[in-house]
Amino acid sequence: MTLLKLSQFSCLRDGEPLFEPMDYTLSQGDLVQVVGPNGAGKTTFLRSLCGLYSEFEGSIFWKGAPLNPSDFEFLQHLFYLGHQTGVKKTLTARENVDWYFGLQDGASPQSSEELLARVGLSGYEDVPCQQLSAGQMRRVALARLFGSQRQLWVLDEPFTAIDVLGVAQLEGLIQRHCETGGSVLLTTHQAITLPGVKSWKLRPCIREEM
Amino acid sequence: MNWQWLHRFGSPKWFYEKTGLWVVALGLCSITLLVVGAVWGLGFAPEDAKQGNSYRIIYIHVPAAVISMAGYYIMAIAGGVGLIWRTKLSFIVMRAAAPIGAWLTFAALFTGAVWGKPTWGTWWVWDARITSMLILLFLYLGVIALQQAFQHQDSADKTSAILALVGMVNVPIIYKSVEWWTTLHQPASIKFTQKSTIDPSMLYPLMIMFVAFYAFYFWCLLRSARAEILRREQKTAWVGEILMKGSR
Amino acid sequence: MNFYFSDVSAFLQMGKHGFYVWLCYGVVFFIILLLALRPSWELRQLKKQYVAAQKRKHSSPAPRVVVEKGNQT
Amino acid sequence: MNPATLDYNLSNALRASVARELRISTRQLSELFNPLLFFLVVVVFIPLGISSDPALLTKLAPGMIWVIALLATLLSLEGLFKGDFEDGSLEQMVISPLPLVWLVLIKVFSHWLVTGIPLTLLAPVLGLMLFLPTDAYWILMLSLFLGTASLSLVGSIGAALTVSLRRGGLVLSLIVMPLYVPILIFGADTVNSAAHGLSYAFSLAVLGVFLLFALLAAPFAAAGALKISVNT
Repeated sequence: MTLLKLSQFSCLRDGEPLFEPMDYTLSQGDLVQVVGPNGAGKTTFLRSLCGLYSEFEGSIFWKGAPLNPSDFEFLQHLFYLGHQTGVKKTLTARENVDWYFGLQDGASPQSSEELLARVGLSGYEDVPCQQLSAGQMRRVALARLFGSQRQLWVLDEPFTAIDVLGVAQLEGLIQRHCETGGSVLLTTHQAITLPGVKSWKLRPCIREEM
Repeated sequence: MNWQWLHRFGSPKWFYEKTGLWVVALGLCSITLLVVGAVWGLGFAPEDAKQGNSYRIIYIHVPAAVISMAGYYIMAIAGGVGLIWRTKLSFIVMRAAAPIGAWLTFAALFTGAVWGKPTWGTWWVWDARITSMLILLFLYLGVIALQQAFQHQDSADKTSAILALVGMVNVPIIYKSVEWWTTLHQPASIKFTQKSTIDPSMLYPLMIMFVAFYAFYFWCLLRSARAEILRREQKTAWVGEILMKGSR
Repeated sequence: MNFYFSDVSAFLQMGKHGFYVWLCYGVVFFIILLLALRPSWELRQLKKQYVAAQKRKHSSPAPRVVVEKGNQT
Repeated sequence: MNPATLDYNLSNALRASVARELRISTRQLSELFNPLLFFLVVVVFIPLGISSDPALLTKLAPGMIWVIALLATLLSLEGLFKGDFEDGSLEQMVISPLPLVWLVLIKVFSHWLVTGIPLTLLAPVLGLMLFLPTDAYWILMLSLFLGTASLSLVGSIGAALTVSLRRGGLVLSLIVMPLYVPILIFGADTVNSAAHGLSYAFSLAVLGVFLLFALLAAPFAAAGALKISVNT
């Protein structure tokens, strides 16, 4: 099944396209890496798919219908991990994870312990996040990914600040997600070793320098 | 519903091409009427029995005050249209309207204060209208400050439009509460204009000045909006042609 | 309709209120002038910038490359 | 995938959000105490700067307490959405299935709980220092109780509009202050009337109506502003 379809899509900044208009489709089970040089607008592109950036031209279709980014059904299928992960430093790891699933899935707090164990944070559940290292903070954010039931994962640089073992584990998770009918859109600076990675290229527009 | 016509109407190019003649007409009209109204009001209208010649300030004070108020609504509605239908032109109009409105509000405040000196013997009175005018000036300055604060044009437009709309909802509330406040704190004897009927010989120049100020307001708004269109669309070919004209 | 004042000096004095009336008219017409001139002034500024930018672009593409190379080292 | 995820439990989501906001507020106690301290220090300035004459202070007290409460609220507004904007939580809220208006309401409520309510509770002490007639204490507290809630609600619009600005504090005060005029007028008048033994019912009712109006309108404006502010 086709999840996302882009037609003649390009993000704008101050009315100017950031990259050349493109047509792509994302189906169930697809793993897509968004590639392009620095400044081509990879982050902006991912944000615009999530409804966090509204200046673009062309159209996006979600399951065949024009995408409305505040649509309840769409938001229930979307997982977004950005540069800023949304982990609150004054809260503990457990509180952060519980809040996330409460807000996003309407779930009551229950399985955060197991999720935190999977990212190697057992014993840190009740430590305020400001006492954790950058890598550990990142893991708190990734713990949500391990518990996510959502179909479309949009991950902006998910591999930053985690070690080799963590990368392998995350790659495994992404692969499993695709095998069970989910789809993943991601950007990364690292080479990913997963089979069947498709790539969407952003070709920057030649900008006239003033 | 089909909003295609609105987008054509909201296209900067269309607007720029259609308003060329209007600018000339409004300009001539406003300058003539301003001169006629001012000369009539200053030199030909008779003296007021109570206030003496100082009442002649009314011919610029009242039109400026009324237009600065109307200008806020024009600005806010333009912003609202921009937020709902995403027309480029409305934000351009909104951007152009803010400084014009702020300057006219300042003009109304200044003339009100100067008028107060011969009438009440003091430069500043916490009169309901003057106080509301001052708050209106703050509202304008807030919108301008927000427009200036953002690097990103789109954010500047949309946030200042929301602020202008919130302000628009608040303006009547502010006016009513300030009015109520002055009845509490001040003897009712101080009033700007008597309710008595004004002699036609005094009224005609006022009416001319009203029309003149409205014409002037829209003339300025059109010209600022046209300049803003050229600034924002300078990367398009048609604006490039206009800007290069006369320089080769 | 007649000129209300007897002569020019009476017109300028306006009883005792000449200062206030003329101050108001002076300031308001100054603001009007300012508002009227502002768009033209802005437009002139914009034209100047635009023409300068166009000249920079068209005059010599070759030196630009040199400059860019210079920046990279 | 799992169709069970489509049952979105709204009350769970609201509960999680309320719990989070309350936890964050109570863990940053400095943010609770700073506006209070400001409130107290400025009140000390009044006799020092004007006069310690009890008769004069009695006259000034209602308006002064209200003006300072307003400024104290204004000071605390900048942080309302700032932290969430900077660490990315705001993005997660915008793309969550829970409508943003609810989240704004919850955040404003917890803001009021840590600024408006403590100010209200502290007000009698300040009334004492400024020789406010004792009969007016309850009305002072009641008017601040209603008024500070309106201040937080209206202020949330300004906070949402300026959250993405690096130094938005000054612009925030500039755009919010004119909107506070009606609240100040009726709030101060309520206390004034009570201090003089006059009827304060009308002013208090207006404060209540204003609060109701702000409650219905402000969260929508703030939510719209937040959606624009995350657009970076």
